[in-house]
Amino acid sequence: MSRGRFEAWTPAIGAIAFVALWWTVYRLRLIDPVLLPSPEDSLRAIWSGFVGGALLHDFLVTVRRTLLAFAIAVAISVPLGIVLGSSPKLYRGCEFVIDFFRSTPTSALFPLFLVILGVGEATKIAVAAFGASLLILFNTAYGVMNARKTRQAAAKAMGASPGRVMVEVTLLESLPQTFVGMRAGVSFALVIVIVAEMFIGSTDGLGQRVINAQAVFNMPEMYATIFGAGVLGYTLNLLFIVIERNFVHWGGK
Amino acid sequence: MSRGRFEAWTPAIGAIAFVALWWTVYRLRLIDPVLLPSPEDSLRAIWSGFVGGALLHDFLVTVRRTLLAFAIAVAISVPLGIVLGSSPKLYRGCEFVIDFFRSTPTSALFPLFLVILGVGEATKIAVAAFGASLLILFNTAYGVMNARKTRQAAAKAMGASPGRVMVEVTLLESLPQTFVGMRAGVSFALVIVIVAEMFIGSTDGLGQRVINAQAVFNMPEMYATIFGAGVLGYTLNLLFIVIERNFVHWGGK
Amino acid sequence: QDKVKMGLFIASSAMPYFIAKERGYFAAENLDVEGIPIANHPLIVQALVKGDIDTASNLISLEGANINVLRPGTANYFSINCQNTTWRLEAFMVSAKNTTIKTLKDLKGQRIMCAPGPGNLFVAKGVLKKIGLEDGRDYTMQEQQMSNHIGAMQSGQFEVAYSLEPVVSMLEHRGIARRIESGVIATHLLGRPDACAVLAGGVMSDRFVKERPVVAERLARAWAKALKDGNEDPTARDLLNKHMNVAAEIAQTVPLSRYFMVRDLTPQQIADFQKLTDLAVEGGVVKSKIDVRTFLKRF
Amino acid sequence: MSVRAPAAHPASDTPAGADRPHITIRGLSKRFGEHALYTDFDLDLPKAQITSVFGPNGCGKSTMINMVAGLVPKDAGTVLFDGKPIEQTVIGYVFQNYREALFPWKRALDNITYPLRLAGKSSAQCAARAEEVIQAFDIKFDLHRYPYELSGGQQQLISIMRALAPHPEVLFLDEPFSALDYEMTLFMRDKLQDAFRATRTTTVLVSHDLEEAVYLADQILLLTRPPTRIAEIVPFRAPRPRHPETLTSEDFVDVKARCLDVFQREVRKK
Amino acid sequence: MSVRAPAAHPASDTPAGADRPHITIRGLSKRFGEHALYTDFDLDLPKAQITSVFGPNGCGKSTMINMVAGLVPKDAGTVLFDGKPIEQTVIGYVFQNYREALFPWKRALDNITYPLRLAGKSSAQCAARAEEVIQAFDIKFDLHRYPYELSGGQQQLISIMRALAPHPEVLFLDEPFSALDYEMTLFMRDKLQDAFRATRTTTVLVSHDLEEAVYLADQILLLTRPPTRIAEIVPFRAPRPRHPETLTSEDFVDVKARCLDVFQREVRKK
Ligand SMILES: Nc1ncnc2c1ncn2[C@@H]1O[C@H](COP(=O)(O)OP(=O)(O)OP(=O)(O)O)[C@@H](O)[C@H]1O
Ligand SMILES: Nc1ncnc2c1ncn2[C@@H]1O[C@H](COP(=O)(O)OP(=O)(O)OP(=O)(O)O)[C@@H](O)[C@H]1O
Ligand SMILES: [Mg+2]
Ligand SMILES: [Mg+2]
Repeated sequence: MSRGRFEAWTPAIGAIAFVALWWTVYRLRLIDPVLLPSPEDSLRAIWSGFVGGALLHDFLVTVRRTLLAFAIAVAISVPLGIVLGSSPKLYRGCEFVIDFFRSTPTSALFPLFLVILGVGEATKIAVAAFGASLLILFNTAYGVMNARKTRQAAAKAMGASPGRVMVEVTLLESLPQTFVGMRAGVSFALVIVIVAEMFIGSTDGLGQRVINAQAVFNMPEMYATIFGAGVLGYTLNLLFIVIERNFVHWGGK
Repeated sequence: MSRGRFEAWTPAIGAIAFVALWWTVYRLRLIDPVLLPSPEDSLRAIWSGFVGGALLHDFLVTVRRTLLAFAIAVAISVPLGIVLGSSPKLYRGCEFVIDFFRSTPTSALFPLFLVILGVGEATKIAVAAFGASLLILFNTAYGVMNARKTRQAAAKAMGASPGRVMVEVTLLESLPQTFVGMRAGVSFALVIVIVAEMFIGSTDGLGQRVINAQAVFNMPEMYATIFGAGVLGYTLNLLFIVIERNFVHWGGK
Repeated sequence: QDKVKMGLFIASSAMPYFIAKERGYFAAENLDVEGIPIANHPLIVQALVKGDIDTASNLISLEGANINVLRPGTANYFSINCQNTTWRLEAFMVSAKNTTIKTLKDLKGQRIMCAPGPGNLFVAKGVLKKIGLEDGRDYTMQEQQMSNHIGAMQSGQFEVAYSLEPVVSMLEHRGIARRIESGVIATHLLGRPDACAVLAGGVMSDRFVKERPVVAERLARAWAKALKDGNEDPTARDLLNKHMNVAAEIAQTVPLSRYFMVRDLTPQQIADFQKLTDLAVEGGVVKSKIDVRTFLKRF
Repeated sequence: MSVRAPAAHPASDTPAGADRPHITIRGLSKRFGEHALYTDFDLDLPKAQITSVFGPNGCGKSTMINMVAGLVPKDAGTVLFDGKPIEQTVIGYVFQNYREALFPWKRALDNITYPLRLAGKSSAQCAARAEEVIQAFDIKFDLHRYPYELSGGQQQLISIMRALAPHPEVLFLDEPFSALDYEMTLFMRDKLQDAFRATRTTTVLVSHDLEEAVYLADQILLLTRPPTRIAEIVPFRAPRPRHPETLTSEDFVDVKARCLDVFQREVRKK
Repeated sequence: MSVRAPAAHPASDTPAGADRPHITIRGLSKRFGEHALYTDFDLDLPKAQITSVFGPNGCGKSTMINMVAGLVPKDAGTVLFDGKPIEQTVIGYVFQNYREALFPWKRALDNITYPLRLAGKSSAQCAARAEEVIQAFDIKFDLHRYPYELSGGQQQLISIMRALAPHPEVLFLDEPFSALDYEMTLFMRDKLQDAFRATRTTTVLVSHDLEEAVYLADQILLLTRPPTRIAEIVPFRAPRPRHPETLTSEDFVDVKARCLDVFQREVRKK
């Protein structure tokens, strides 16, 4: 196997090791098999769920909600993060609200969101967008604050307007950190969408599926769904890894 | 008011604006007061809770759990993050597992944790430590990967062993990002502790208080507790802001 | 067709909604009822207050009483689910491996897992108190989410549980645990094994009843038909697994509560409801004393 | 091809508008902690001339031109360019730490055209101007690489080209040749002189190479150790274009000796 | 006080062990993308001598010493120090981008003593050695500041002092005086020579100042443009200590002219 090929496979190693560990725990009966089913059973449940179409549908619903929430979050919080990050004083002013909401469980805020937005689809997306926004905002702002100032000064010297400096320099300068924020954000959006599907109530989505499987004590199905959520999260992250690797080529240089 | 004094007050502005907004919404009856109590009522509930001691006790219990979970998370994931970040190939290998679990709602993993660790105190702390670890690990590793390599080369040239390079250079080089991770981590640990208190059998803690208040529809009490949690989260973050400001003086220079 | 939004708490007690929907009882009344699943009762209450939903199929009576104290008229019960030793929805369970515990009195010295929420805790503790066992002194009790009951029992983390259907049936069916006693609320708190312990029921908001009285009436008519099927027609159980998260293995045997339209309640049953509510007030889980008749709505 | 501006002053080899101040610095003050670097510092920089700034390490050369260019906040004082504030002035700036001033996300070529894009030039105009500058500086290495793929000297070259590309009104050069090789340094000095002759851009050059400082300058600004004051301003009026022979001219040797004298006196002072 | 090592070779002004190779480079290859920088490059660097490396920008000077010092991976080839690998050798290294090589979390003084701490020296020893170096270099500015609070030249000085502090066996200097002022450059040259005379540390000096390169060197390594080869190695055997007068000696002028000749021939080659 060539080295290049090997490198393409490294990401799979983690997944394989993870399933192997699961399988070992199962085989050694370290955990009662009623509580932790075998990976085979779970994978079979995934397979039949996807073929049957029910899991596929829930999966797609959750993907849609997550991406929507994430897109809203990015659109709001990357620009805001750059503005706040450029003015540490302003950021300190908002810090309370950001940290406050970052530190409050979203599930505890569901009542508030429901009050404001009602019980529809909007709430699930809004609450996920809100949660993800905070993370992205926080990371972007920090990326900007910790970015070296020379390049911004250079652009300023060349006569770039403050707006252009922000977009063309500050944004890019903070991009490695912003990517960290976006990856954290997309995972978080997914988590909240699922939690909302679990705790607000829903007729579809992976979260609803988890809670239903749990209610009827169908452990293979439950773990299959959780596994599906995890893989979805990893895939979304993978997207960013690929974009980042091709785009932020200068990180660490 | 001197400028220095004014600066010390900026963080409070956010808090004041937040409460003002709440109060306005309440005053204008934009939301039925049964669902959103007045800030006064909530603050009164906080006050009487603290004076009566019940809220204070729950508060301290949650603080204890959070700090314990956070300490465990830092102890595990900062070193691990540095090691993984130093070897991007290794990191790619583990990325699946990290992103997988970052993208799975912790509450969906409760059953698994309960099976492994039982229903005791340990589970709540472990599950929070686990969640916070992932965030800190992820941020630290990225901090290391995106850190410029010249200083590490310099230390290496001076004959520093790989271990010392990691501790004395790489760690410090990635510290601004690690701090971002730690702040994200401490908030997240708090969130999970509260969620665990809500959903894993608990007799105390802010989470249990929230859910009980909600069950009997005692909204002032519920929002008072959530507010307490948010303020706690902000305070923990504040600690880091202060440490960071005094310690990471070179950020952005 | 008139549109009605109905909050659903997905559990077997939401069965009338699914019966009415599937069997066309709503349609027959020219109603378009949209079922909105809401995962916990306080959120159902919120939605009622805000007007996001007009009605709910199965709101816990404790929540109902509480919100009616705070904001009279929010949740008007028009149907009631009764449970007792015949219609057995809750039970004290003991691990199948344990052979010594036979009656509630044997629970002395045990760690007990309890269905979540202050209401369940209050009931479980109240029952044991009647038996003569004191919390903290004779036993300890910890709430657990229902979804954890089977796991915690199976893995031996708890030997004893105060649990609710359908978990109770599942525990029995799988041979994980056996019943010590069921219908304890009726027997011990209300004093008669055949008392009507009201845990939940269908509600309508004041606004809905006032603004659309005719629609409300038609809804009640459809509902009454559904209740009848639920009480008498075993084939209705097919819906349990399909819509209400009841495992197929027990869907045909799991006990169900008995549904009554409020107009069909006997004075005794209303008195039972009042007594349970009063006890809840004493126990601190309902804010203040309230006459249940103020929120019972006959159609 | 020369680095000549399309629409510049007519080239002339006697300083046009000589000694008419272009940049006026008044009451400039700057402190770092307890150390006062500048206190109430006044300076006029003449239009259409090259002013070399010469002074010991840490005397505040970089800080001064940073403040003049509006990149570092002043504690007090005003700086005007022909009476206008910095915002209305097109400047070119070569940073002492040229490595951190290039944009690593842009290729070398795009770094050079960035100020042109800022000025709203079209792609074609940018490409044309870039080609002009590349020709003028006779660049042979691959400009499609990213800055971090270039050697130190190459990066510095890009930095200089970027500063010159938009035909600035004022040019600030902070040790612009420090990383260039022997040949390139000589070459760049002459190119800079050519550009200056063509455009008469007011230029401020910080250099530690006295020969270079004098060779290029119309006047040499000598600074003291901090707290920094003007030690002396030495004019050097040799006609342009100056050649390697200028280096041996009597005038040059005199001026250089005078500068060195003042510098050493100031540096060795207590 | 001198920068003399406590336990060094006896000072002698004729190269000790002259021409005995200390660093042997064999079959070194390095490419960046399609550009081959070095292919099968061999070089011996003699012990206890100063080798100046002189070559055009981008010819691979930094890359070479980085590879020799083990900081940049080689594509192929071996580098040995007295037969030992780099890991067993104490080296001092001054980076071309000195700004990014200092530790901003340590004060200037602690930056200087860092390699001593690495070698396991006590605080007292560190302080003593730091004092020695500070005295030797006659440093007057505040060493309790952080690197980012220092001017470019001051940072470079710290970088040099840090490299010299641990009495390295081999010293790599990549344009170490590029940011120093006129006086300081002259001063540092002499200090470097003093240190060398005292310790006979094998030294590799990259410099774009030919005068400096020759003045300090025992031999000058001239490199071609990439693909990089050795153009010539020119020895310069003037006795040490060398003085400003050395600069006018016939030998010096000859060697310098020879180097310039080779350099220009190479640079101008197609
Ligand atoms: N951020 C800062 N905090 C404290 N002191 C500073 C800071 N920046 C610069 N200084 C000090 O101000 C003085 C002037 O610095 P500056 O960089 O302007 O010097 P310079 O004349 O450009 O020197 P060089 O020739 O070495 O580049 C120096 O003594 C330096 O230590
Ligand atoms: N990471 C990289 N990717 C691609 N090319 C590179 C990279 N690093 C260096 N190069 C190229 O390798 C060549 C040698 O670079 P190096 O920095 O060693 O030159 P140098 O001799 O030190 O030049 P200078 O005198 O300007 O410092 C240059 O042409 C440069 O463009
Ligand atoms: Mg400077
Ligand atoms: Mg170099």
